[in-house]
This record gives sequence, C-alpha cells and structure tokens, in this order.
Amino acid sequence: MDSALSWIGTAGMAGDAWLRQTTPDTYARQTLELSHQNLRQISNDLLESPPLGPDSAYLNTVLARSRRRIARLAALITAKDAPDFARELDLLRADQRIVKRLSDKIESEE
Amino acid sequence: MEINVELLIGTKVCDIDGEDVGRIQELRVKRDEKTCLVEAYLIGAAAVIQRLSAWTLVRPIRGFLSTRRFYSPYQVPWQEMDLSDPQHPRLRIAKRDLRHAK
Amino acid sequence: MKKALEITLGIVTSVGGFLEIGSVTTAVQAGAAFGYHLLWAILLGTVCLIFLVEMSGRFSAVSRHTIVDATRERFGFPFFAIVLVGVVLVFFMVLVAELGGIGLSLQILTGIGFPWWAIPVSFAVWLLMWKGTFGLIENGASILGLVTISFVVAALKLNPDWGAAGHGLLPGLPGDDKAKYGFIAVSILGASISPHLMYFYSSGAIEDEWDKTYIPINRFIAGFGISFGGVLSMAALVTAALAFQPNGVEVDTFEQSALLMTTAFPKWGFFLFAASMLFTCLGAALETSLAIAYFFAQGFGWSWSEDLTPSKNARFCFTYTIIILLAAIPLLVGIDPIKVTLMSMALTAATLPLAVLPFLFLMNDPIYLGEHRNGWVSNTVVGITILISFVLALIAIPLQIIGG
Amino acid sequence: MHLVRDVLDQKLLDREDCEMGRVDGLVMKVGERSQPRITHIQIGGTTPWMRLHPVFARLAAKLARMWGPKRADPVRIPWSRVMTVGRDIKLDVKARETGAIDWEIWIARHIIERIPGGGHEEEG
Repeated sequence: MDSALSWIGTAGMAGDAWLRQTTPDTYARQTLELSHQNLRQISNDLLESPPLGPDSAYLNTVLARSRRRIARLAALITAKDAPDFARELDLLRADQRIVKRLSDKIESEE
Repeated sequence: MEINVELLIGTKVCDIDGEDVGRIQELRVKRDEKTCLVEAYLIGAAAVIQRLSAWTLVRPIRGFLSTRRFYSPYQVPWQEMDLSDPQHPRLRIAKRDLRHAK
Repeated sequence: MKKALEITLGIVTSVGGFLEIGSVTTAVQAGAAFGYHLLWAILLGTVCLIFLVEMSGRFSAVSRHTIVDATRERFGFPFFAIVLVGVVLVFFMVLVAELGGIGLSLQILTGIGFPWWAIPVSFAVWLLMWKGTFGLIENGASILGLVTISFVVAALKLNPDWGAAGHGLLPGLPGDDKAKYGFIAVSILGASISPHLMYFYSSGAIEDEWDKTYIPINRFIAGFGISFGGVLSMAALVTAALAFQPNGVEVDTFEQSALLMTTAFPKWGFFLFAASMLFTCLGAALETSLAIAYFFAQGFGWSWSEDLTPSKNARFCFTYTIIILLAAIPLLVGIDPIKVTLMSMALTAATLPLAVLPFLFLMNDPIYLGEHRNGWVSNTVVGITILISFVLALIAIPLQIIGG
Repeated sequence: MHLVRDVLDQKLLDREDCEMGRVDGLVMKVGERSQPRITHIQIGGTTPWMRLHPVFARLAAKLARMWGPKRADPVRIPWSRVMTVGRDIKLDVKARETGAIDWEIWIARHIIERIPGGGHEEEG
C-alpha cells in the first residue's frame, strides 16, 4: 500500500515540476509513465487477494482512477496542454488524499 | 641444491625425534659486499610478529602472551637445520635443546 | 602559498571523493523512508573515513610508499592476491555504478536511455585519464563537484527541525521495517567508508610528492574535507526527508531522486540535481578507475603515474583501459545502475575487513613510520572500525537479501 | 637483516630508477655442510602464482606462452647485483636487458603506441 502511495506521490511531484516548466518534457513524461507502470503492477497484486471489505473495494476503484489520471497526465505533456494538466493534477492530489485516508483506516482496522 | 625461499616460508618443521616444532616464518641473513648468507631460521607464530614488524603493536599485550615463550620465536642456526627434503625440513637436534630468539 | 592552495584543493577533492552515486542514493532513500533517523550512520561513516584517510595520507607522506605497496610488502603475495580479488571486484562494481550514474543523469536531462550513453561516457572517462594529468583529474572533477553545495542550501531552505535532526545523530531502532532500516544503514556505511578513496588518496600523496612536512596539512585536509563531504551527505538526507516524506514518496529509482530539490528550488532544483550527480559521478568514476590501476601497478611493482605519457607506464594505462571497457558492458545491456549501486555498497561492506585490517599493522610499523606511528586515539578508532567492518561483513549480504 | 620482511616482495629498481617489478621469489643454495646462501632474485613468470597454488602457476605458464612476449620463465637476477636494500631494492642492472619488463615493452609497442596520444616508450 505504501508503495502505491509512493508512486502517486512521485507522479504528483513530477507533475508539479513540469507545470512550473522546470523539467524537460521527456523526463516528466517518462516519470509519469514509470509511475503508471508501477501502479498497474501494484494494483494487479492487490486484485489477486480478494477485497476484505467495502473500504478495500473502494480503494481499488480509487487506485484504478489515479492510474488513469496519471496516464492522462503523461498524454497531456505530449499535447503541451498546461491548463488541463493542472486540473488533472489537482484531481490526482484529491485521489492521493483518499488513498492515504483509506489505507490508514484499513491498517488501523488490521 | 636450490630451494625457493618463498615456498619454504610456512612449511612445518619437525625435530630429530619427529616432534612438531612449528612453521618457518622468517630467515635471518647476513649481507656483505657480494653475498647474502643465511644465519638462522625463525620458527613459530611469534616469528610472524617479527615479519610483520608488529612488535610495537603487541608490546602492550606482551604480558598476556604468557611469558617469553610465545613472544619470542625459536631461532635455529643454519647448522642445525636439515633441508635435504625442502617440503619436510627437519632439525638435527631435539626441540628441548632449541633456543629462543632475543 | 603553494601549500595554502594545496589545502584548498585537497579539501575540495575530499568533498568530491565523498559524494557519489552510492552516498547520494542511500542518503536520499534513508531520508525518504525514515526521516532523520539514519543521520547517525552518515556521522559514524564520516568519522571512520576521516581517520582512515588521514592515516593513508600520513603513511604515504612519511614512508613514501602507498598503502597497497605496503600491503604487498608486509603481508606477502598470497594475502595481497586475496585483497586484490576482493577489492578489484568491488571497485569494478562501483565503477559500473558511477558510469551508470553519469548515464542516468544524462538520461533524465535528455530523455535518451542510459544504455545509449554507456559508450560515449566510458570513452569520455577514458579520454580524460589518457590525456589528463593527476592534477586535472583531482582538481577539475572536484571543483565541478562543488555544485553539490546546493544540497546544503536546499536543506536550509526547507527549515529542518533541528531538534529532530540532532536526535537522529544518535543511533536508534525504528518501529517497523527493521530489515530495510538495517539494509540502508549498512549501505550508508558501505558508501561512506569507501576504500577506493583511501587508495586514491594514498597514491595521490605520492603523485604530489608529499613528505613529512605535509603531516599537519594532511590532517587538516582529511578532517575538514571529509567532514564537509559528510555534511553534504547529511544535507541530502535532510532534504529528502523534508521533500519526499510529506508526499509519501519512498525513493526506489533515480527518476524519483531527481525530484529531491524541486521543492526547495522550484526553478533550478531538477537541473541542480542532474548536474550534481553528473559531476560527482564523473569524479568518482575517474577516482575508481585510477584506484584499480594503482592497485595492480603498485602490487606488482610496475611503473605508474597519471602524469606520464601512456607508453611510459604501459601496463598501468592498459589496466584502466581494459577496466573501463569492461565496465561499459553491463550498462550497454541495460543492467539497472541503481541495482548495481546497492549491490556494490553491500559488497563494499562485506569486503571492508580486507581493506581495513592491514591499517592496524601498517600504521604501527616502526620501519615505515618511525615516530609518526599511530597514537592510542588512532589505534582505538582503527580497532573500532575493524570491529564495525567485521559486523558489516557478516550482516551485509543477509540484509541485502531480506531488506533490499 | 630479515629476509622475508626486508627483501621478499620489495620493489625493485634498476640503476636508472626504472621500476622492474617486485621480489617475487628468492633462490637459496643449500649444500651438505656449507652455509646456505641466497643466490638469485626471481621476478615474474610463474613465481608469484606458485606461492598461491601450483594450479595457478600452471595456468599462468599456459597463458604466458600464448600471449605477449611468450615467455613463462621467471627472470633471475644474481644476488651480487644488489646495490642497496632499503626503502626499495636497487639493482646494478638495466631493466630492459634483464627481461623483467618484457611485458611492459610488449604492451607499450603492440597496444599503447597504436592508440593516438599514447606516445612512444623509447623516447627520452
């Protein structure tokens, strides 16, 4: 779970940096793609064990959503669409908070 | 007969009765104008201290090295060493007659 | 005046020698995963290294022999051969890691993957050694390496919690994830107490023709230079703790490390990190390849000097040529440099006794050092370092398997 | 003087201070009744490898016959050529005439000189 959060965080930081136009496009895109790949790997691992309750089912949904957002962010870099990128990045941040809250909750229940 | 000194180092030595004395660790030589003569063989773990020139290092724990028997190696004069089989050197005298090096 | 300049350059060199892909990677990982809790490992490694580097310099200045010369002379060829195999294997992996670090820096800057950089980077490193002099390598690489001072500025800009940082200087155990904590601690020590720096420094003292009058200077350079390097490394850890922990990022890849300073310097952070890694890895790659060539040349009694034309010390130059060529191969086939880095640090830790144990004997040798032998303070530190090195040697590989 | 501590494994310099390897081995002549004496210094070849294990020595000999100057025998310098034993051992010989730096010369001529900027080993 920590590693999923870690990769969403990475995508967020890389996204911020790109939005400030302080990293090369290729680096930002590659890092987002890397986060996307790693998240897919993590979600696949999570899906192998059946969800324990409503919380973990919801968590899986949010994770899948963040993954799509990151893929979209990477695509927006190619399109050089900064306004859309900023909006998508805010949504990713919101998802990150949800994932954090859910994973804390699941952990404390265990 | 020719012997390679570097291969002699570390070989086990027996005394005339076949009793184990230790390993050759160092050779004491005398060098003059053109020649280099072997005077004595130093045998035993303590000779390693000589070889590594580590005597200042062991000085503080010298007392622990149980009297001078461990601290000082056996010194065998060249006349008393039989090297006719370099892989199995033998003393020409008994272990109890050996002297310790200073 | 000449000596004043040498002091400055010497300090700069030790800074350049301390920071490289290994120490930065581990410091950043440690900060991201455990906050300030692993600062003590950098402190401990720095103190050990200060003493070992001071001894290497003093030994060369007084005896006019390098540590490698004396290892062969005192311990004989068989022991030397064991050290040679162990040390050269580890140095080779460090070299691969450093060349990889240059490649990764270029990859994040240009978007072109690091395997494509393997050949040009190796060629550039080789060319610098082939054409350059010792002074050029020593001073050039380290002056460029000063860009790493940005780590300190970054750490200060993020307003660290000094109380917590001070607390981190004392060893402690974490609540959970003990294996990872242990693994990173061992890696930090492996990255800090890097034997190639000692061999490089001891050969450098001969290249620069030091004599007994350099003993105070040597002490100063080792003390200040290595401490400065340690501070930079700690700054990287603190910056990582402040930049990555709030975002929940645990650093596993170079791409993630590259974000280290984007919080502190929104505009330049990314490029400062890339430049820091590029220059420090370049410096470390040069030092490591030279250390390997010195090791062979001194151990076998060949002529060696980075200042001679290559054909005057053919075997020495041939050695580094082959080593650099071989080091390009793993990168060319795409082996992850960060994995090599982590493995090389664990192996450095595992082979540390081989490198450190001779110091105890050599530094107390009255024939080499006369009255400049170690006092009880230095001997105590060597003793403790040897103890640490044996503990590290025992736990490094198991921890690599569980925690890495 | 101690032979292992002060002579074996020490660096050898020729009369012009050219490095010519290390004392890899020492040959001692032992007679039935006469005092043993050191007759030769051995450099290179199989000598150092023999000290590890005969297997390494055989391997080294095999490789040495395949490449480079194609000599596997160690170089022998008579003890009478020893000038001083001190920080290093100085010999009253010329390194390139003894064969001790055959490899150095071979690598210089066949490899290093062919790379641009390598210079020439015979200059100055």
